[in-house]
Amino acid sequence: MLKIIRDKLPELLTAWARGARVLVPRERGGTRVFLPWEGEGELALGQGNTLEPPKDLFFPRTETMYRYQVQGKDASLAEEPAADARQVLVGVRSCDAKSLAIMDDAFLTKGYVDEFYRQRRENTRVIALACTEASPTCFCTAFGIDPGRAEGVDVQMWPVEGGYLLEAVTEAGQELLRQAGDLLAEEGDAQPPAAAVPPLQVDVSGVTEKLQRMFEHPYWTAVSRKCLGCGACTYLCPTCYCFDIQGENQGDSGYKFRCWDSCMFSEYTRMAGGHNPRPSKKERLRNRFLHKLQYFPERYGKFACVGCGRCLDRCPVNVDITRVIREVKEVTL
Amino acid sequence: MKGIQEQMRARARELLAQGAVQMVIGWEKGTFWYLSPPAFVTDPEDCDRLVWDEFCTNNLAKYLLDYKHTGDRIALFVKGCDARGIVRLLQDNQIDREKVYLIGIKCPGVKDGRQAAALGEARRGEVPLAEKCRYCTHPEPVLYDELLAGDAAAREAAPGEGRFAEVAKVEAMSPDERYAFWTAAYDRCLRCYACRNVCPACNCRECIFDRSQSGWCGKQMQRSENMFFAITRAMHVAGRCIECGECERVCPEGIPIMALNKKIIKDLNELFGEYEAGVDLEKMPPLGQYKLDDPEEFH
Amino acid sequence: MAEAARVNPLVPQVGRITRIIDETPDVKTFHVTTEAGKPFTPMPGQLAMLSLLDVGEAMFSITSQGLEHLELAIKKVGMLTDALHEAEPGQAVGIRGPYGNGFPVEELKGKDLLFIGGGIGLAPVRSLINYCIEHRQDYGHLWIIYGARSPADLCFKDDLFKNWPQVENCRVDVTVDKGDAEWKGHEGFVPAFVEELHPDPAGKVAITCGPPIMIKFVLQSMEKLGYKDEQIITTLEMRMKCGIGKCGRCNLGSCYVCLDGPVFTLAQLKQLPNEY
Amino acid sequence: MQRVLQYMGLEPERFQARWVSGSEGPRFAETITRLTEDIRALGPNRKLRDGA
Repeated sequence: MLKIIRDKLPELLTAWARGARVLVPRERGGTRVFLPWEGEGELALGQGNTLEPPKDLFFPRTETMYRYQVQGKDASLAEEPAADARQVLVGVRSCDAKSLAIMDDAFLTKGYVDEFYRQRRENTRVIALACTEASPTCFCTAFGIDPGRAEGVDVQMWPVEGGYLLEAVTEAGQELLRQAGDLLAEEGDAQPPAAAVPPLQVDVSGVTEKLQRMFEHPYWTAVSRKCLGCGACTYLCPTCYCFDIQGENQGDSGYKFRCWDSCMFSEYTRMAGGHNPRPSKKERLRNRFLHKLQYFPERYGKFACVGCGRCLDRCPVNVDITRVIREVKEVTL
Repeated sequence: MKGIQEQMRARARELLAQGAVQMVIGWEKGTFWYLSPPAFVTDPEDCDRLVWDEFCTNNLAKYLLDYKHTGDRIALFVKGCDARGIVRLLQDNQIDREKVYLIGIKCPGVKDGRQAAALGEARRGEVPLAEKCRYCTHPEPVLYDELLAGDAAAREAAPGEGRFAEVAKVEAMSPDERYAFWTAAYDRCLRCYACRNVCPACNCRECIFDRSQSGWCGKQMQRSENMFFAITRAMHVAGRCIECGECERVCPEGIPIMALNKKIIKDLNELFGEYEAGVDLEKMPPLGQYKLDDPEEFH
Repeated sequence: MAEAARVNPLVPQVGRITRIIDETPDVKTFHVTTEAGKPFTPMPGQLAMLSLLDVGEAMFSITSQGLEHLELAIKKVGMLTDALHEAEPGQAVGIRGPYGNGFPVEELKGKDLLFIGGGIGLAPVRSLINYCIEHRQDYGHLWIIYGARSPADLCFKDDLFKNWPQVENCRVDVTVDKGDAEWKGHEGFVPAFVEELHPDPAGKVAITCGPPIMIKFVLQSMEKLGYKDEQIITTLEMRMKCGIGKCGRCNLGSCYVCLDGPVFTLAQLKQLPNEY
Repeated sequence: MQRVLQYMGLEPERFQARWVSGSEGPRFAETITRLTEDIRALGPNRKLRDGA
């Protein structure tokens, strides 16, 4: 096992930043998010998770797809160049690492590959940071996630006294650690610290099967009453990937972009003729929970929730997915 | 504050049992000790869910719009700011006074849930007042059908000074600093519309931000569109903002929205004379009426 | 571009409208082609994303195709379709696809087919009718029951009154909700007309598409006539953006209408949440 | 509105509103001329530009 002392970490980030854009949790406007490392400044690797998940780095909030020209009856279009810049993402927690596997299913399987996502995903190396302390809103273990060791990452890091232990998981990870040179020292017998124990315990077994029989249940009316119908939960969710495609016209030319969208909004499913299959917040909230806990498992064999707790932390009215799971299991049919 | 909670449950039970109302909207205990989210009670047996504590933060007025087209009569617990929200909705002809039964609570001010989470339950007593309550001018409801007699007397109305302190801070900056301040804030905006959805002044049946096809505002989450959203919403609630501070509280990104709303309130006060939205049913907002001697400057 | 070999499914080809046919006061059929010929070769019931680049993009069913072009019948309902109705032949458009599962043409082989359409709902069904006519020996009797609000609102009049009735072993019955001075045909709603004609379910598969309210009552009528859920096929409409089962909005339970639909048997639909 | 723009660090002169009746053609022309002059004096707007 290799170790880096805390004060040397910025140097390591700077070394990686020579060949890639390095993104690491930092403070911005009173919250912590993944921001580019430009050689100086404070890191915010402690204190649990970032406010926003790193999904923006693979699936940007807004992304131009192609530009077009229209003149009279003629038109032409040009694709945007591929997003081939290399990225190194440092300090990803196990829950967010798992969310990438979920996004991969959505964007890369079932007959079509989303090229925008694929390019960014393939050009990004992920360095995980184990959790030794949980936030009150954490429940990743409910989904079989180990807060002490992330899945599908290139390097695993653990916080220890005075610094971090690092272990390469993939070939690309080994290369990253080679780049560190003598910033890393061998710590032969060092043991990773104990993983955090998330305080919220939720048993998700059987919830998909239960939900399959609950589509028409009055529970959805009750649980949706307090929902404001805002999109905070979906935009802060590491596994929500819905998007919209829109255009922006500027005279004879313009561009088509895609941007995040939220199933909580009325416009999301409203058709051109005015018909809306999910007309009120009851149907929309139900769809959100069913998507996470029933539809996604049915389609891809896993839950579309990683227990990061962001929705629970930021929902203005305390709509709590762990409570929904518990209540759904208690409902009598 | 136990007294109020007991009365709350008792009145809710009576009203539901008598059939005087079909629903009671109050607060209940949430996932954590520092959360008391909105509760909707329809069964008299279920009234013990209701709580009254220092985290009953949510302004409940907006929920009445969800039941606008039902025949239901609804009882609502109102703090000072909730009652002002009701006045706003009444002035905008959004709700029918006859269908609402208001149970007033003298509000001592609610506490900041986020700081409570950081301090921990052991230090519950040290949790500071929520930002939105610091300069509250009407802790006692301005409109109600009955007022709960509480053992916790309402806090003295906060002194007026300080109410515009944040505004003054921004005003004191140079133009480029102000630009940097606001763009840094709104570059974070996710356009989740929590601010709009919680706001009792935002009650349009169709919001232009839900009609991206209209072409007025692009759905791009980027600087120009985010600022367009910010300015449009601020101007739209101008003269109707009741300073409940809910927009700023619910913002997941912590954008100082009230520093924008309060700027407009301050300007309106200077141009049109002192006015507080949602206080007096009879007194229409300055921008909601036209007078020949209106100042030219406010467009 | 290093990755040029990959085709980005969200980026359309640029094509042109080569011909526009007025079907009804608010429906036109557009022929679309590209410089390289037909944009792609869809199966009956599949969909295409059509755009006016500076207006917008939406999903339409492909009602028919020729050797060099696709045909899309489009009703005027919103911003994009209004603009399309203003367009003239030669207008450049964006087109991508084909999307969706299409009708199960293999499974339908050897069966008698009953087509029930209402209004613009004939558009997707027509792709299958024409396919069956092209592969006439593979399919049994073809029976088309179609209705619209008024005689003027009947789509594809040439097919209904000239082309299809001439096809061997094919029957066409047309109704309108309300006729006019010249209308000599049947008057009444489609579901009642179907019951009146009482097509025998034996050996048949019914394919229906129309406004949601018509489908609802047609399904009740079919049940009365003894059709089983497996014998009824319908095609659905949803708001769509990506067309490739990613963007989220057109889901019915764990199915995406753009990818796993739009064609479903009634038996399949009954397994899915009633949210369309 | 001008006050709000100023508060956000934008140049307030870029937004002007005047009451002009349908019958006041000359006043309308004059207003627009003055507005264009004001804007020209300010030069191109560099703020709130995306991707600049």
